[in-house]
Amino acid sequence: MKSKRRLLFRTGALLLVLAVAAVMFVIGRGHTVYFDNKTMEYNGQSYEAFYKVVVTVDGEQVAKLSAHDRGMADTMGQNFRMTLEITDEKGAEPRTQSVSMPLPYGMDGVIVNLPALMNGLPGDVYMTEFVPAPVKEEEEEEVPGAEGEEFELTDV
Amino acid sequence: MANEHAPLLELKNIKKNFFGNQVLTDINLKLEAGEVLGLVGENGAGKSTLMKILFGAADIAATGGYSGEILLNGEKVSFQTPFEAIEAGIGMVHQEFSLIPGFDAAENIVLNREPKKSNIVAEVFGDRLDTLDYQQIDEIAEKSIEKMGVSIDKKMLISDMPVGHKQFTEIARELSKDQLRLLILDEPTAVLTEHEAEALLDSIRGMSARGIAVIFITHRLHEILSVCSKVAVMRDGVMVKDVPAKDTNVKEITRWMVGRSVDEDGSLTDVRDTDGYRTILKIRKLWVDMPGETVRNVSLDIKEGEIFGIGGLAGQGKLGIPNGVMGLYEAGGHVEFDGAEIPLNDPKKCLDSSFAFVSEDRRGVGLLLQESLEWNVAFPAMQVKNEFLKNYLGGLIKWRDEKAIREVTEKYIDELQIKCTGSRQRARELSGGNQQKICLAKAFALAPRLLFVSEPTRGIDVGAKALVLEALKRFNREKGVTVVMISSELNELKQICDRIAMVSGGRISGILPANASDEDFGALMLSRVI
Amino acid sequence: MTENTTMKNRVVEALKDFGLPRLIITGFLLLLLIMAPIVGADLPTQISNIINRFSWNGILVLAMVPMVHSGCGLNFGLPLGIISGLLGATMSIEFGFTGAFSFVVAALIATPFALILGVLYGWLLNRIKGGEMMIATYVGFSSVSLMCMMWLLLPYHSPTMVWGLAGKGMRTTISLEGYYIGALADILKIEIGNISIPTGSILFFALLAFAIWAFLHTKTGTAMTAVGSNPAYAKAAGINVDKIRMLSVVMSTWLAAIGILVYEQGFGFIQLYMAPFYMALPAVSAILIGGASVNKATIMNVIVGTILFQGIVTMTPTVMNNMIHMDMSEVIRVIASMGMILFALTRKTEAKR
Amino acid sequence: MNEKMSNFQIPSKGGKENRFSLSQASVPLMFILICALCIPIAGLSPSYLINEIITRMGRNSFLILSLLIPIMAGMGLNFGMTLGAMAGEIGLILVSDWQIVGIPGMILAAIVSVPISVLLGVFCGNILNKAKGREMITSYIMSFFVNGIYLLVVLYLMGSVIPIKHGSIKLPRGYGIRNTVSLLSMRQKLDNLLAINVSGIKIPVATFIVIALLCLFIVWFRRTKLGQDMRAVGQDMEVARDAGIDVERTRIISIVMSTVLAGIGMIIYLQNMGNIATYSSHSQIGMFCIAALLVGGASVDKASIGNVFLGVILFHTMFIVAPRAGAYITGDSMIGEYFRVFMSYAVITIALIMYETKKRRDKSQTGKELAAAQQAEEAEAGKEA
Repeated sequence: MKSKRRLLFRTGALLLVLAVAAVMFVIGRGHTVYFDNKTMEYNGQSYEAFYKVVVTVDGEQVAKLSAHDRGMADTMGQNFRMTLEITDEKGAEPRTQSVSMPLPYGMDGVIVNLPALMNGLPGDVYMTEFVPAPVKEEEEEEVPGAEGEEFELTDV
Repeated sequence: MANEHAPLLELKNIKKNFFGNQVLTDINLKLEAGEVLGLVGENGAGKSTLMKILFGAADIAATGGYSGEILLNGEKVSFQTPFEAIEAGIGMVHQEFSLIPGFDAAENIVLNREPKKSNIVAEVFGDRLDTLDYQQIDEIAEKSIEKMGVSIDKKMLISDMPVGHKQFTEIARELSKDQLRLLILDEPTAVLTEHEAEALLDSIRGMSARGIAVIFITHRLHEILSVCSKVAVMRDGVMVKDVPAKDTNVKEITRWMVGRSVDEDGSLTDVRDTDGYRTILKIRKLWVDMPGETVRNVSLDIKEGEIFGIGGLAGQGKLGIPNGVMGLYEAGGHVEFDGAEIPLNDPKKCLDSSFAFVSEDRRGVGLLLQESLEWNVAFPAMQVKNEFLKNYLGGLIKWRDEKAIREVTEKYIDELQIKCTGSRQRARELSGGNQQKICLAKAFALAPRLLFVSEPTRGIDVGAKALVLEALKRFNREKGVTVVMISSELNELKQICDRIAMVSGGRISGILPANASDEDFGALMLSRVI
Repeated sequence: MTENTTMKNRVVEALKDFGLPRLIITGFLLLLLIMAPIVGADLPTQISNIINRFSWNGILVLAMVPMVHSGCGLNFGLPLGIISGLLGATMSIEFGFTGAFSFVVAALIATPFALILGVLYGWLLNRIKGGEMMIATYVGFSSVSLMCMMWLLLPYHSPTMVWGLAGKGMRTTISLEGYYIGALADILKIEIGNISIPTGSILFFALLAFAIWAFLHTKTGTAMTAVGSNPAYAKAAGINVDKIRMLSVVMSTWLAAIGILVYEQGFGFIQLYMAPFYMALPAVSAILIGGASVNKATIMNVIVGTILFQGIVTMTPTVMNNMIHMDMSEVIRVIASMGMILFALTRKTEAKR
Repeated sequence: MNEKMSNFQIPSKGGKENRFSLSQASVPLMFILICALCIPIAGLSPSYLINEIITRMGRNSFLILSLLIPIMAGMGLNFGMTLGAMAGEIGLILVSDWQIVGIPGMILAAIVSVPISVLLGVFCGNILNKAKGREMITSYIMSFFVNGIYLLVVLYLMGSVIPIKHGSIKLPRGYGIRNTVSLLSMRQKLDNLLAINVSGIKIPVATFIVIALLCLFIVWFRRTKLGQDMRAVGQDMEVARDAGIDVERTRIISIVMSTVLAGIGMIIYLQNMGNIATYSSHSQIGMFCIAALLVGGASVDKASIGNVFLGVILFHTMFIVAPRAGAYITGDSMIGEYFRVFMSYAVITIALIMYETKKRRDKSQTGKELAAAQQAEEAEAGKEA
């Protein structure tokens, strides 16, 4: 009886931990979002880059983009919300608009094409994966001895 | 509770043998609830073995168990571990304390039986994370202490306690076990002051009034007579007497304890009257700080060429004398050998003045267990007498002379009939008896003028015993070496000694010729027991 | 019991004493030796490497023997001796001695340091019987880190040793070019193809090894073994246990001092500052691999152990690289040597404390 | 067994008491002196100094606290806490490859590290049970041994067997982890959580809350059955065994707990540092933590939460000011660097020596008392005669 109860509690605790882990996976997932203010061609139609866009992510301004610029922001979680302050032509009144979009779990870096986004094109169009250019590095990092032969004075 | 009429405890012809030699034969014993039994006997009479069997000590099972029956309230029981015995309501207070020094009395009383409060963490990680219920702990301690009837501070740390209170804490721990029906006290008064001992006797009376049976082991016979309803005397593994306390007396009990059974008589041989001999060793006002064997103010004269025996009960200090003289334990006083003062606390000096010592602690002090027999035999002689060495560069280099060493070792191997595969065998591979012989060989190789032999027959089989004693005697007779033999077995002392001193309470209580009567020796043995 | 049964017992016991880790390590080395030619590593070079490294490290491992014999356990305090060696080396250069002779001077200067430090160290270990190994370790560490300051502060001036710009403070590594590089190794050096045998160093090792072996056969040496085997017995036999232990510690320390000098003359550099820090561990594991235990060690253990250990150190990188293109030598060395020490520490040893 | 008792005896007599507590206090006093000397020489602004100390308290306290439980169980200073540190690092490496960031990342890393810690702890505990009386040197060698295994995993298995995606973590050769792994994504995330700023001094409240919780846990744990058993085992194994306590198991549990806590502690430590030095972060950590604890007045067989905090403050004050002071005195900054390393080792050495000598003194003490008693006894006996 008691052992049964004990077992119940243990499995409960274990599940709880696993659940927490799972939640962490979701809410903790970090992405780097790049916003392109670039002209986009989509089936024959072209979406012009804006004159100037100011991107604000939760309260702080992360980028000020004139045409053909790219800005970036690090985010946590599955949903990305930003406020855009768009100026279409020189001297025109900037219009403010806040957008939020779900980020694909698989992508570490996400490129968002703002013109495409603003013109309500489907997600898979304005959103593309950012693939870092493979940097060629020759120097093979040498690895210290386990007994710390070269004893560096670590700070603690 | 099988039936109400059966006695609380009944032993039916209990037998036990360790590796072939019988240590208990046909022990029968009845004990009613609330009865107090006084159990007496010399060391090695089998008291402790019997109690171990009763208490389910591990080494009994390890050495092939016992035969016979133990009945508890008429039910047959056989305990494999002490915990089973405790379950069945038997409690035992051992001579050496088993208390946690940094815990207070209360914590020790409930040690590993602490009352607990459960909590959520424990539900996941198990009972051991229950929190302790300190209030209940105090209550339990409180109860058991007043049950005992001797007041001790339950909040005092063990390490701060006088030794007596430690003893009482242990007793209180036993009393705190509700199922307790039979309490075994192994020489509980040994560490107590007069007045503490009195208190303990009272609490024993209290227990028996409460219906708890007590088995009370002690050497203080008057205590037995004052508190026990019944006295059982053991000797050489036999229950020789089992009588109501009221119709016996100290003298009688003493006789029963030491009186030797007929078959061993006639072992008494040529006892020499050594009064004429000249004194070679003078010991004056010797005190020795040997834990458990303290010696107080001992003065002795050893005659040249005699075999001098020192007897007495364990813990009375007889072992302290040789260990002190040889400088193995801190000592004070004066020792004079052949007219020359011997400084104490300096083994080298003793050896240089051609003493030799065969220690009672064979494996600890007596032998190099991992080394060859050759080394064991030759080492002291090599170091002390510079024997078995080849000198080069005018003695600048002292080289080990393996050949000489082998010769001497082999000489002793056949002289003492040591069973081994050869002089190169490791000492630890030999049997106890043969190890003892190696110790003797080691001492003989020193060609001493005075030889201390401490407990030479402890834990070795009968055959080896005889050989060892014989060897000692021959050594004494042929080489004219003075031998001082310390032993807790009066019989073997009487077999080879000329004079025997009895040590009691750290002092010499008297010296008698070896052919004096057992009663006299017994009286001396117990005269000032602490 | 009859002869052959006991013989069987002996064999069984011997195998038990030998121990699984040791079997594995020996087996591993044999495997390497077999693999070497197959995977196309040049065996002669390998062997001459092993021989050379043996000649560098042999004496440092030998330094373990006296303290193990006297029951002081494995000498994790080796750096203490090494430091006295370094003092000797640096001073000999500072005083302007050059060539092979500077080696002799270094040894001469190192000796008094070794003796003094050894006595202090021994006095300490006698006060803490039972806890030797841990404290030895930390005595070594503190002395090394103390010396780190000293190397900066001591008034050395020899341009070959101090930093060029500052003109003071020792360099971390000092080349022995022009000093005693190969002082021993080049004596009677044998060169066959790509095998080179540093006869001198090996002879020197043999000399010291013989000295120790001989010492252990003298009266005092016997006493030392007895003290290690059972102090109580030794005391009862009139031995001054503390004095013997002290002697053993001094011997170990001195051997360490000489050992590092020999190491340097082979290696070609003096390494200061943190270099001596972990030098004890390879020596310890080497002698253990050789078959020693915490309180028993023979010259044979030293020789076998050093060869096995250095064998693994030198062979694994090349052979491994050629087999699977991964250099796991570091990892293997650490796991093997540390595993060996762990194993030794967990063995029951009689007559301790 | 009596002897064993006396080893752990808490001295009763007044005189002894004083000497005992004095020897306990001597190390902290020495350090207070050193700091008092160095602080003015170093000439650091108080606000900077205090800031540093606060940061380091947040960074190290949790790690040091993990040492308390084995001491309670009489297993001495757990040099094997490095094992936990490695487990923590592995957790962090994996998590940062999975791109889980911020506090969720830390929590996940902790969850990952725990099973590894438990495994290592059980292994270590079992070995230590085989080496009773030599726990410290064994756990110390153990840390090296496991470090070897850690190398094997991190340097060869990660990337080849254990999937590692990101090139920023992996070595260019395609397997193995780089010398440093950046934790920018969770750098000081915990410290900054509800951090408050008191006149230029930043106080990482959240971190301190976590540490406080651990302290509470330890206090609570002392009052549990397991805690009681550990104290019993720590003071006298034989007695505990006679009383029916499973000594071996209890000892193993204490090591496991210590290892797990060390793992979590390492994660807190590294989130403050902001990057992992894959092959050296853990190598020194054990030594520094133990030194700090001892500086706080703990001994090999006795340590309290108070010792931890006093230790952190004193030790790290020394650590901060030593280099500057050294540089000022000798004109060479390295002196101070070496000086503080030397102090760390010296402190441990002294503590170990004091512990061993105390054992022996207690023994000889009892001997002397006995002898004296007998002398008096003997004297009066002399009068009688």
